[in-house]
Amino acid sequence: MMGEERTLTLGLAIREALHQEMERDPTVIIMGEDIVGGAGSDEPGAEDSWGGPMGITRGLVGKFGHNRVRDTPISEAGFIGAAVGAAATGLRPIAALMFIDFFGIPMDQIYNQGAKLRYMFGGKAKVPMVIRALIGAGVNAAAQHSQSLYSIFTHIPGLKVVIPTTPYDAKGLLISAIRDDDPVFFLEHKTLLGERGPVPEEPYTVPLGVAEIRREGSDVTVVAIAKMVNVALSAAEILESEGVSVEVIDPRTLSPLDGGTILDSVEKTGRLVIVDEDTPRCSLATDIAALAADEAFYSLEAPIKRITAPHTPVPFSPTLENAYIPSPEQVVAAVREVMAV
Amino acid sequence: MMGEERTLTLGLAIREALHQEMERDPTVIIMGEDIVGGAGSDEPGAEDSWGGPMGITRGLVGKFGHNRVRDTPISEAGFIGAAVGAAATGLRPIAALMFIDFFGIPMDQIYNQGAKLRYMFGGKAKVPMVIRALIGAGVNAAAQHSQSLYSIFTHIPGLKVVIPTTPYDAKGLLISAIRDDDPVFFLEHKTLLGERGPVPEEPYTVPLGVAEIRREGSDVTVVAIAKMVNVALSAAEILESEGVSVEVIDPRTLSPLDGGTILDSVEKTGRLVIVDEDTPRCSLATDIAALAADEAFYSLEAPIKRITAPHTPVPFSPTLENAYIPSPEQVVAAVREVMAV
Amino acid sequence: MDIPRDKLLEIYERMVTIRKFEDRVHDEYAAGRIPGFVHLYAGEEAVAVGVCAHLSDADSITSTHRGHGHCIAKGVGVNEMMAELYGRATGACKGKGGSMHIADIDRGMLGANGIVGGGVPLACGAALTAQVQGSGVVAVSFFGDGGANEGTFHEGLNLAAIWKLPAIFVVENNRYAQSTSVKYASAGGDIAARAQAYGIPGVTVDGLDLFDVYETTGAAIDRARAGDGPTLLECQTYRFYGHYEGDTQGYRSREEIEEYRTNHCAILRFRNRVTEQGLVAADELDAIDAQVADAIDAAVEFAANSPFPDASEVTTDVYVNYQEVI
Amino acid sequence: MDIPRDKLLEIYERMVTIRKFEDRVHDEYAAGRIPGFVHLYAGEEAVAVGVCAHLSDADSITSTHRGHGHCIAKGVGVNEMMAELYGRATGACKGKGGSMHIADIDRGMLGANGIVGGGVPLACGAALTAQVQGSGVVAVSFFGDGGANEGTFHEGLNLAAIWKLPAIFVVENNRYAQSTSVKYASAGGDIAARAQAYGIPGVTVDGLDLFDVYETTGAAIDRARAGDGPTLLECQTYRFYGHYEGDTQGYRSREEIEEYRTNHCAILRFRNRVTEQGLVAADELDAIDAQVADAIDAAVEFAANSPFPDASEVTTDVYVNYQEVI
Ligand SMILES: Cc1ncc(C[n+]2csc(CCOP(=O)(O)OP(=O)(O)O)c2C)c(N)n1
Ligand SMILES: Cc1ncc(C[n+]2csc(CCOP(=O)(O)OP(=O)(O)O)c2C)c(N)n1
Ligand SMILES: [Mg+2]
Ligand SMILES: [Mg+2]
Repeated sequence: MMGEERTLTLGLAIREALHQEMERDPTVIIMGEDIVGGAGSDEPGAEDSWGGPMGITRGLVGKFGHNRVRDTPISEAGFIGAAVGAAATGLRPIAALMFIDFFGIPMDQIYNQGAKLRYMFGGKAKVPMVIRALIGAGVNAAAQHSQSLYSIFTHIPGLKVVIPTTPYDAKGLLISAIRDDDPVFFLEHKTLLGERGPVPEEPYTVPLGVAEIRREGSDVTVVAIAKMVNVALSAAEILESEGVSVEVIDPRTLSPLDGGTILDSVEKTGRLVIVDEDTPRCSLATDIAALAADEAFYSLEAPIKRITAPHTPVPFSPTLENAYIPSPEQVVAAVREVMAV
Repeated sequence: MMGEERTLTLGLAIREALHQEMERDPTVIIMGEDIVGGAGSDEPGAEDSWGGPMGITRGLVGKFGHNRVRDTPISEAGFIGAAVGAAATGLRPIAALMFIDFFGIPMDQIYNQGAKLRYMFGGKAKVPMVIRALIGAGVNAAAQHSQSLYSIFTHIPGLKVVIPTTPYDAKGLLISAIRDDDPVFFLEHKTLLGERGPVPEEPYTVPLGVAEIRREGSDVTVVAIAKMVNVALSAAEILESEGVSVEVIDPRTLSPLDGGTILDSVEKTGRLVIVDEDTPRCSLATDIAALAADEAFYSLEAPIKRITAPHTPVPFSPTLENAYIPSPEQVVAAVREVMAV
Repeated sequence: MDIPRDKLLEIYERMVTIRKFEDRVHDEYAAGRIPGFVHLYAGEEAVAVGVCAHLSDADSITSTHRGHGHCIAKGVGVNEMMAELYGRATGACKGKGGSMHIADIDRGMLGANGIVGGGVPLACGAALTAQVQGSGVVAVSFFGDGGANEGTFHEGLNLAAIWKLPAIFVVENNRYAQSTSVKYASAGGDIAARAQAYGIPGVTVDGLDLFDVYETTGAAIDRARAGDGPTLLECQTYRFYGHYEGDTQGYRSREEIEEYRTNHCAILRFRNRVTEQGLVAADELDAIDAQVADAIDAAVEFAANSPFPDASEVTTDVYVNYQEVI
Repeated sequence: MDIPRDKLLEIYERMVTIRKFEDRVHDEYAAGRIPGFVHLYAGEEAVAVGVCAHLSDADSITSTHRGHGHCIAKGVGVNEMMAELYGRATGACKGKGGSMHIADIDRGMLGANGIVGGGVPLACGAALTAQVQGSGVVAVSFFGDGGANEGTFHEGLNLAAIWKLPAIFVVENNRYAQSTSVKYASAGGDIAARAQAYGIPGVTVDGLDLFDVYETTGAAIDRARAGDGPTLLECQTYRFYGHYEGDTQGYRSREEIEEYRTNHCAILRFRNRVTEQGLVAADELDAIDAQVADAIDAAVEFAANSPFPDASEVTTDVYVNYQEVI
């Protein structure tokens, strides 16, 4: 296939990263509810019948065995805490939380233990672990299976937070996350897992803490997170036809945040709109707005607009969920507003 | 004592509110670890020997009995979840979480259950409960007993968040919180509990969602939260001697936030500094900055400055903890910076 | 424990309603008319119905992600249930909850729950209200074999035991949690025996036998009302459909499912017993079957003809009151 | 199980070190030289020492808010411990952790813990590392009677049991959690018996008898190393000081405390046994007493003469690496 780039879905890019890192480093293990599937069944062929909620981890157990690929009971505090303990004692666990909405169960182990051990121990410990979890609305999964919540993990010192939006980034960022010596949340937007794009076969890294400019533009900066990158790009298309040139930035990593790229862009465009699927209060949207209102203040020519989900739980009904998720139209309206200044 | 105002400490103002509301409304109950003390002891006099971590709830069991005043096992998910279930079925529980740092254990019951029941049930439920918890650094209690974390609860739709800074407000806001039909976090800064001030004996309410201007000024608006109100007031004193007139706003309620009072002030002064003891990312500091950078943009004459704790856990050693907590000097420096524009 | 004839008919009607409701939801889902994540209760009817047959609207239950059966057993109407699954404004939760959060607090149904183990503390709370108010009502928490491995199980049972709350904890052991066998995930292998850790009775129940469920629950409720505290019931049962709609079920065999569907159907077993013992005539039951079939058709029609909620509804019902008071 | 003479001396030395360290911390705290929240281990020495006497630096332990004893038992030096409590740069955690987070990962001491029940999953993790790597080491989790009511207890024990992790769970039942009696808060009344729920051995141990702790732990470790999985030990013990420094202890009587201090002192009991049985001469033990007293004096001097950390240290050690890579 010379000259033709291989493409993978974002989900399969994640699977490939898992395989390659487990091959490379015997200290990498993976654990979670039904990440293999069929555990305890006498049925031939039951094993590996699940592969996590999206089938991504299917195939791992056959290659790496039960010692390194473990189904867990439904005990999130237990097994995520075990991942912390394993990380502090020499392994590099990847723990699958399934849906980020479940964070309220293991949160103490994540934020009081995993995120703080190093600091509390005066730098004498490290906790190299990855927590994978699905985020986002869009599949009518309702209030307890559709949240974004990354603002909460970004708030917590000691954690890193990564959200890929392309298959290429998914593979490269996950490999970086696994090799990273700190605890990393690796968040997968459930509506992006099927997106297809070029992914090199060999292992490679995309560094944490580096934003990507998804579209260059000169009139307004739009910073968008996860699925909102696509929403922003759709808005940018519409706006281009109106003669407005939109720069779309995908932070890719929320903690650490690549503030430099954002500020440089705002200094160039003078206008900032942030699109964030998380709820509005104390959020990434406010975080980025506050950064610019301080450090790019003199470049700003218009109010900083935030397009976010409303301050409500995620509703079930399609009409309501559609109203909940920020839309290209809302972004277009916000850009028009700041351009009218 | 005609003409003389009665004063109480903030802690005793809370105790008085608890007594008065339990007297008024038989559906109010209170539960938590050692909120009575001595449970299960055969020792005469053991009962009521504790009264919660600060002795505030001492005296309640004698008046209201064990049916309504309950010590719990160390099971935060269990008893806070029970408070949610009790609230949904007709009681008004007040649950004491002791230190806010423990939120990671009951968080699912708080945010996926308590905060969302009403919405998920289409408005057919209500969850009138109060969670009391201690916040804040300043007593060398280290990484797991000194956090602020209110940004996280403010982020969650369905919760309300209240932080009193004066004894008067503590009593009035707690009475409002208990009478409120939604779940309310009532947060007590551990270094403010001993502060003394006038408190009327009769029950009264201070409404949720209304900020208080603690000091009027015309040059710069300083919004400060919890103990930071005192830090801001100290800074204002220093700055007054330099001829700078500082307006200090105490939001008192973080969710709902009284944005109107803040914006009016910024429109008047043209300058905004926010002082927040919580860590900086996705925080109240960024939330308020983002609000002003949107809705008061045209009044702003200088960058919006945030003085917060650093993006680190809370350290133990006095020298480190002092460096961690925002100081009047930092506020003075920030105000000078925005005034220099 | 003799069950009055009227009650037998009601029990049968509820079990059949659950079965037909779930069969229909399966079809509606496959046809793309129901969105979201759906977990069906078919096969486990005797548990929900056998327990809830003892309860009035004033008693509370908490449920799971697999909550339709608990709703029906607790008396929630199929019209508003189907409308809820369809995401309509006429739904039990105005379309805001969906299958995983379906609820009817007026009937004491405190909600399906998307969080495994999430309902256990809530039920303790409902039982606490009963105890504080001396109302004499009870609270039941349904949860799965998988749910019994969550920390809330431990905290809830201990709390209920020391406070002698009028609570009944019902484990629906359907042998799997998603694809994972209870044999793999539950140490000790005997969930009912976990009750001993809290000094409360733990009873293993044939969850496919309505009469066993009914009797054991009756005894537990008597205990609860007498102030003797909670009981743990482990009801051994089986789900006929996959874990969720769409599950390819590679973790169990077609034969196993068929064996249960054919030879361990709780409804058939109930029908056989009551007719054989001459408690109820077969044609009375047939009449109920027909009635229920009509009711389910009507529910689908009700749902399909109901409006979607207006988009403006997205921001209502978050709080009772969230005005900034200025 | 015979304990070699050298080991007996080491055990005695560690127990006395804990006692004298805690007595001194009590005084230092009262004098205002140690800030923060401090929970003393005096009285419970036989538990930490009896367990850790089996462990090397490669074995891991997790601890509690009452962690000084576990540190010393695991071989952490009193100089860096005292300096940590003093908040000095020379402390075991460079002054960042303090009493509630004192740790020495090089000695397999994974930290005191401000979160009750917080250490249980961490110990499962250390045991998981051992199992994955086949290293033959074990992990021990110490926690209190109160901690046994947290959900992490249940989740951790179940996980360790199904995976047969080389873990030992040691409940330090000192009869109180803060001011609350274990009789009130723990349903069932028998914490060791909770092991049955997970199909693992649960043993009640006289935690004031070093030999009982030592022998039972030895058997549990053998089991763990043989791949037979975890054991739960409930060590019945007593704390001599209040829950925290400053506790007025209205929940128990002076007499009760005196009775334990006088007639149930684990150190005295050990001393009497080894001298009566002629295993060790009393003057050898006296020499150790004197040595330890000097070591504690030296530790206080070391701490008091150490510098406070520089304020700039507040932002270091959060991450291994947190550069934005541009
Ligand atoms: C806290 C939490 N963890 C994981 C899940 C994902 N999940 C949904 S149902 C389920 C299995 C539940 O098994 P069980 O409790 O036996 O109930 P069953 O589905 O068999 O009725 C899992 C793991 C969840 N919803 N919540
Ligand atoms: C999660 C959590 N809940 C509550 C507390 C407050 N607290 C600290 S120690 C303690 C009592 C612990 O009792 P126990 O486990 O018996 O240990 P002991 O103090 O007796 O050694 C409590 C409630 C805490 N630190 N963490
Ligand atoms: Mg199941
Ligand atoms: Mg104790």
